[in-house]
Amino acid sequence: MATKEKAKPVEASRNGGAEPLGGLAKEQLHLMLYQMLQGRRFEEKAAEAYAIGKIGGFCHLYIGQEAVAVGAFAALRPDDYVVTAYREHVQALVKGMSSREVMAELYGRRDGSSKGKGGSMHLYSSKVNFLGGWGIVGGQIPLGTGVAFAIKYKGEDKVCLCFMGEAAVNQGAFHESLNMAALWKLPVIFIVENNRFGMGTAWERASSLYDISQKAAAYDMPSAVADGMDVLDMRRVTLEAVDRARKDKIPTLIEARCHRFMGHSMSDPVHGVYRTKEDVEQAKARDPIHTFIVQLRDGGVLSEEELKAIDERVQAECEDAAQFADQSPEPGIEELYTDVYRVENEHGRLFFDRKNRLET
Amino acid sequence: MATKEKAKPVEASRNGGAEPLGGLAKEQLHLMLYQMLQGRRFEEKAAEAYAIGKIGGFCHLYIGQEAVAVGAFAALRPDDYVVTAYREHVQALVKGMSSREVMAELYGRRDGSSKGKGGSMHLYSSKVNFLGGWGIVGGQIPLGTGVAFAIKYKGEDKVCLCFMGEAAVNQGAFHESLNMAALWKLPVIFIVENNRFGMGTAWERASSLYDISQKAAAYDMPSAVADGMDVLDMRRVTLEAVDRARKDKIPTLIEARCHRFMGHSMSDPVHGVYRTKEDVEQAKARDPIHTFIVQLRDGGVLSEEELKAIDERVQAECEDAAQFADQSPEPGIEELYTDVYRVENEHGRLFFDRKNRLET
Amino acid sequence: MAVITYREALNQAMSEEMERDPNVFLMGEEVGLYNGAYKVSKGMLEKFGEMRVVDTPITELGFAGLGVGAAMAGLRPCIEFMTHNFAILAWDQIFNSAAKVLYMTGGQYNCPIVFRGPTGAALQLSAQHSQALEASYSHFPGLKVVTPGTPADAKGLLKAAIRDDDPVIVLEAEMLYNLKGEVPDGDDFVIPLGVAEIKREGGDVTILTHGKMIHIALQASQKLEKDGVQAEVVDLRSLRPLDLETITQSIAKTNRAVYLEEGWTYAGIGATIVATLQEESFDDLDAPILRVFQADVPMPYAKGLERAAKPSADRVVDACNRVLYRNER
Amino acid sequence: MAVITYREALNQAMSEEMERDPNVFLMGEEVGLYNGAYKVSKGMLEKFGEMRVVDTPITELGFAGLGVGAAMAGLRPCIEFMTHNFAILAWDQIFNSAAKVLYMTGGQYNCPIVFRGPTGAALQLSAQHSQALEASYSHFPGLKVVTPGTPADAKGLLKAAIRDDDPVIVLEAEMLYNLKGEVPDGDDFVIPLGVAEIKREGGDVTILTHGKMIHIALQASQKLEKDGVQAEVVDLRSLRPLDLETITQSIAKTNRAVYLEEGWTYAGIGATIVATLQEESFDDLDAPILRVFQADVPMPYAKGLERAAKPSADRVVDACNRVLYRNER
Ligand SMILES: Cc1ncc(C[n+]2csc(CCOP(=O)(O)OP(=O)(O)O)c2C)c(N)n1
Ligand SMILES: Cc1ncc(C[n+]2csc(CCOP(=O)(O)OP(=O)(O)O)c2C)c(N)n1
Ligand SMILES: [Mg+2]
Ligand SMILES: [Mg+2]
Repeated sequence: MATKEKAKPVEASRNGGAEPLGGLAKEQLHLMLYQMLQGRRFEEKAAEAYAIGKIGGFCHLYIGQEAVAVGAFAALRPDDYVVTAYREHVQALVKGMSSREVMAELYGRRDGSSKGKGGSMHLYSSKVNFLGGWGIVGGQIPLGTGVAFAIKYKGEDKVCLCFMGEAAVNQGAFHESLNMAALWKLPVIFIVENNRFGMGTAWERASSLYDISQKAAAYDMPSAVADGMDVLDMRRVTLEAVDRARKDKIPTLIEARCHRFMGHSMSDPVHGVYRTKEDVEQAKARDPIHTFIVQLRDGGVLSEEELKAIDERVQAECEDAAQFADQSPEPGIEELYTDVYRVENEHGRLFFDRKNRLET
Repeated sequence: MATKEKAKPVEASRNGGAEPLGGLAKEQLHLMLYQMLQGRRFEEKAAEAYAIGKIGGFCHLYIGQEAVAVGAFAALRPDDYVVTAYREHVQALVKGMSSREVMAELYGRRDGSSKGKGGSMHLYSSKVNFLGGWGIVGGQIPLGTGVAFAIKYKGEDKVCLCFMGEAAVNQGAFHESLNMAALWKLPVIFIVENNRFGMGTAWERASSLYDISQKAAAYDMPSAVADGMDVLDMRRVTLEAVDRARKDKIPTLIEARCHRFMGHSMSDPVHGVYRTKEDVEQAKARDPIHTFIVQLRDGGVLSEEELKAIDERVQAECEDAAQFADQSPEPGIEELYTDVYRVENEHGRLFFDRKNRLET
Repeated sequence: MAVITYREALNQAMSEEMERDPNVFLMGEEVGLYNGAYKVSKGMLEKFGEMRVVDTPITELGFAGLGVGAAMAGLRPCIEFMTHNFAILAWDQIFNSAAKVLYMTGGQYNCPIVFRGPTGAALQLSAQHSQALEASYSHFPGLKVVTPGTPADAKGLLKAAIRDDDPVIVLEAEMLYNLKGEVPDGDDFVIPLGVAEIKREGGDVTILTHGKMIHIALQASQKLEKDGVQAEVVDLRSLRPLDLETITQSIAKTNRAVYLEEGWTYAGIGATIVATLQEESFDDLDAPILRVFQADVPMPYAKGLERAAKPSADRVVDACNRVLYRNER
Repeated sequence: MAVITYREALNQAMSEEMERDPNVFLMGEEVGLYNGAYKVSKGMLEKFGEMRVVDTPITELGFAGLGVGAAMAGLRPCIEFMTHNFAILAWDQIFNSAAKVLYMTGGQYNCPIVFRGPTGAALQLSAQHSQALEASYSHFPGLKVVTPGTPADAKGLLKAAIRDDDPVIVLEAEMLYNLKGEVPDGDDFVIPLGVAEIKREGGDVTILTHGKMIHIALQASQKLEKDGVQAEVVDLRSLRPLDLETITQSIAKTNRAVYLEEGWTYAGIGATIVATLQEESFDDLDAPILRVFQADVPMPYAKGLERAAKPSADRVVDACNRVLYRNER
């Protein structure tokens, strides 16, 4: 079967597969809707906070891509691992990080998941195995491969989802990692979020081959294409790969076709020479949340009241997260020198620094 | 046609193609035989010199792979470029460097092609466009791609052959370079010399996919497999790629299947746990020089006298090269600080060094 | 003299050199259609076309090496790294190829290439995006390194770098791109490599620095002036070649010095200058040379922590006072 | 105490730690079936099997990053680079991932990993294969760096590195692998990081050095002794953490010092130590601290040129005489 998979990319059917609504129970479907809405509202809040300077640095929004994370994670067990890049707020939330600790991290406060030392691009949680948040394009690919190596080494049956944007596919790290993952049969699923743009560069201007899933053939690795705007399709395709990884320790490359509704980061334009207004509009017309709501309504598992309730819960939660973050204190100056080394050896000088820095 | 090429790797016919002896004139055939013998004898001499300490450092012999260079270069014009790795003595000679300047470089002498500063792994000649000799595995691949970029930029109709060992294929530089070459349509031919071993690691232990030529599909690039033990087949396959690059600026990936008769370098074992004695013997049974001699004899274009004459000429030339190298003086101590910078700017200190070094 | 931004100065330098020499081209991520991640190459694609203003895939090692190969084949590439933090992926090609080509070929092939882009910290970009890497580059012979801190220096030094026949690393800064300043007119305004500039004269203490830190040094000198201390601010501008003459002359005058740099000090630029000066100006020094630099930690994200981690004018003032043995602690 | 080679000492260190902790594994090129390019891991594949002694493709960036990910997931990787020259390809993962994980995660994930392999020049391997890269590593906070120069130090420091919960760079040398020396018995012979060792006592001048240069320093001290000069040889052993106490104590005694290192001096280790000492031992120094190091050029291939480019005992003797103001030039 793995061999069949290798032969040609799985053609993703454009619905949740054979069973209606992926054969999921109402509770799970509502949870997924909740997660998508939570991600959307959370980032809208973050955008507001960024606009008034409460959040600094780079801030990359996931708006439009929510179905990818929610669908993919619906195929995971809580103890599975996730490694990803810098567009990761929503992935962090869906993996189980609290909106409070994430928002506080964006604000750079003491109660943030990294005590305010990491910021928007560097979210992590050892509690939920979210090894998150990396800023060097492609840098997380070998890391995710290493997590899968550790899983196999320890004889566990966990898997690791390793996310990347399509532009990261051109990095040497992608090539080196996929070869090792296939050669050593590591339980890792590489999910390429193909939103067609790397900052201002369209994929066709950066790669000589459009179909990313076909690149798996160079490593004799199974691959699949998923509709990243359809949370059920995303879950179905990921589930096949996760099973293969968990049971047979076979890695998979998944291309999730999706759309970025915003600019690359808060400081980049949504459209311009590099992308037409129409393109953005067409993308927004396929809003994954709207699509899912319609699917649920048609399936008769979502009433107006239920939707309203979920949305209100999400709104309240994001409000609370923002207030919590705002009230959380800045990290103390003494934190500057903590977490540089886990062990400050008894002997010798570790910091080549003016001793009085903390005083001045 | 390029598209057809892309579809599936060209299956290399195991002879010189339709026409007998590749339709080559006797003179050219004799030149090719001369080049193969010259390479063989030159390296046998180098091995002797290494054994008695006249050559130092690392020394990687090409013995067994002569047909790859001779066949490939027979498809080139003198003004075409070649970029390669550290196993390059024979490639340097066939591209047109003199056995004297190459041997003198191996000896580390003033008359060496790099004045003795480069040594065995770093042979170059601006006279014959041999941009040769690089020691970081995979490092030459972006360089060869850049040479092809320059050719296209200047509107020339030259091509660049970029050689690498099969183990270099796993480096990120390979992936990044092939994508750019295909994306920008650069006149470069990547020739992978698959001698099955990277030092002591067999290819199947280092790559999840055995057929290297298939990796071209990941870049939508034409590819071909050549019998690297058959100089005529090597020429035929390279010629197709060179034409495509020269006329249509389309790059090609060629996998040249060949065998290493010696150990990785002079200081490595020919066989051992990593490679059986039988494997080496079987390889030697397919000696490319012997094979070619038989082809020429059967074709009725090589008499015993002619063979003897060529071999004597080669022997004499290698003798002369060794003597020349031996008599060439060591580079003067003042050479230490030359060629670090082409321009020593009028102002400021460029070398942070004790001024009296040359005295002590 | 026109008043333009540091960004415009770089754009002018590249555009003028590309008009002057058809072999000069610009390559990097987003340099074309997007007009540059920081808009440094604004309008250049339109002006010079796709062959000379080349948008690359995100593949730093690959296009840096491609540039070196192109340089060996006769072109003069100007390679932009979106930031030098990402160039670490390409360091093998810079240190093992570009810096060594001329030597390993015995002078047959030189490598006229420029690797440019911002370095150091901007605002709250955290650890992976805030590294000042000049020391890492300066360590390797075969490379030249410049760090323009003003629009005029940006234009003059980048033009010199592009005209130079060796690999030159040009270190810019996000925080400087909007900085305005007077820049001499004329295509032939070139600042030779290896010439420091005294950005402020003073006789009491010498503040040695480079790159965007010169502005911190100038702030510090103003604070010191209120205190009756006249600091001389020496902007090295070029780290390799290095204008030691100007430095030693200033120290012969002030007998006291402080080195201010943005990056870490272990194996840093300041350490090198200090070690060289204690050797070559030993008798001119009345006090040790103190160094001011980034906290020896990865750059934190939080505003307050980042501020504390960066070198500040107050710290420079404090260091100057200490080498002057004033208000000792 | 058994007399074993530096190579055997490293092998013992890894083998003992792998027996002690099932999460420790060795990964790198040729470490398994081929028994190591320099035979350091001889017999380990047989002993520990393919999961714990892993032969990699030639893909330094990839397996270095894989190691960091594995460390975050609870393993303790020992990554071998065939030489650190090739590790430059992996520096992004070492500087941007390993060195910053703990900080960026706010202490949630540490990175207990060792990156080891030979550095510096062997014999006539020329420019790309002869670089001493300790300064480049020491520059980055988050990393620890050790440079064992004897079999005992090799075993003791590598064991400490493997047991340490932070990333540690271990810099070995081809030229030392065959060196024999006494090594204390027992699995628990560990040399703590950050402790220098006085390899030879003397009261006239201090030779500060690290790694394989200690042997050049000892040669020099013998030549000086014939001349009636007693040199003290201080082997730093660990560059980060750095035992400044032992260094300053020696200088307080001799008032004169020379720093000997194998690599380049610009942004080098010696420069850092000198700058630190002129600050912290200013009044103890009767002369500038001179540095002896590699010629500031890429390493040439030719025998004579290479010899001239490397630091030599004669140059150390000369430097010592100069700080002692003897036979001035
Ligand atoms: C090695 C490296 N090069 C460049 C950058 C700057 N950069 C940050 S994100 C980005 C675009 C990445 O696009 P993609 O991988 O498609 O992910 P997306 O932003 O679309 O989610 C670039 C060029 C970087 N962070 N790292
Ligand atoms: C980046 C890098 N890693 C490791 C090495 C050490 N090394 C030199 S050659 C070699 C094997 C390369 O094999 P292959 O590419 O197949 O070429 P071949 O030697 O067979 O011609 C290795 C591992 C190196 N020189 N560069
Ligand atoms: Mg994208
Ligand atoms: Mg090979």
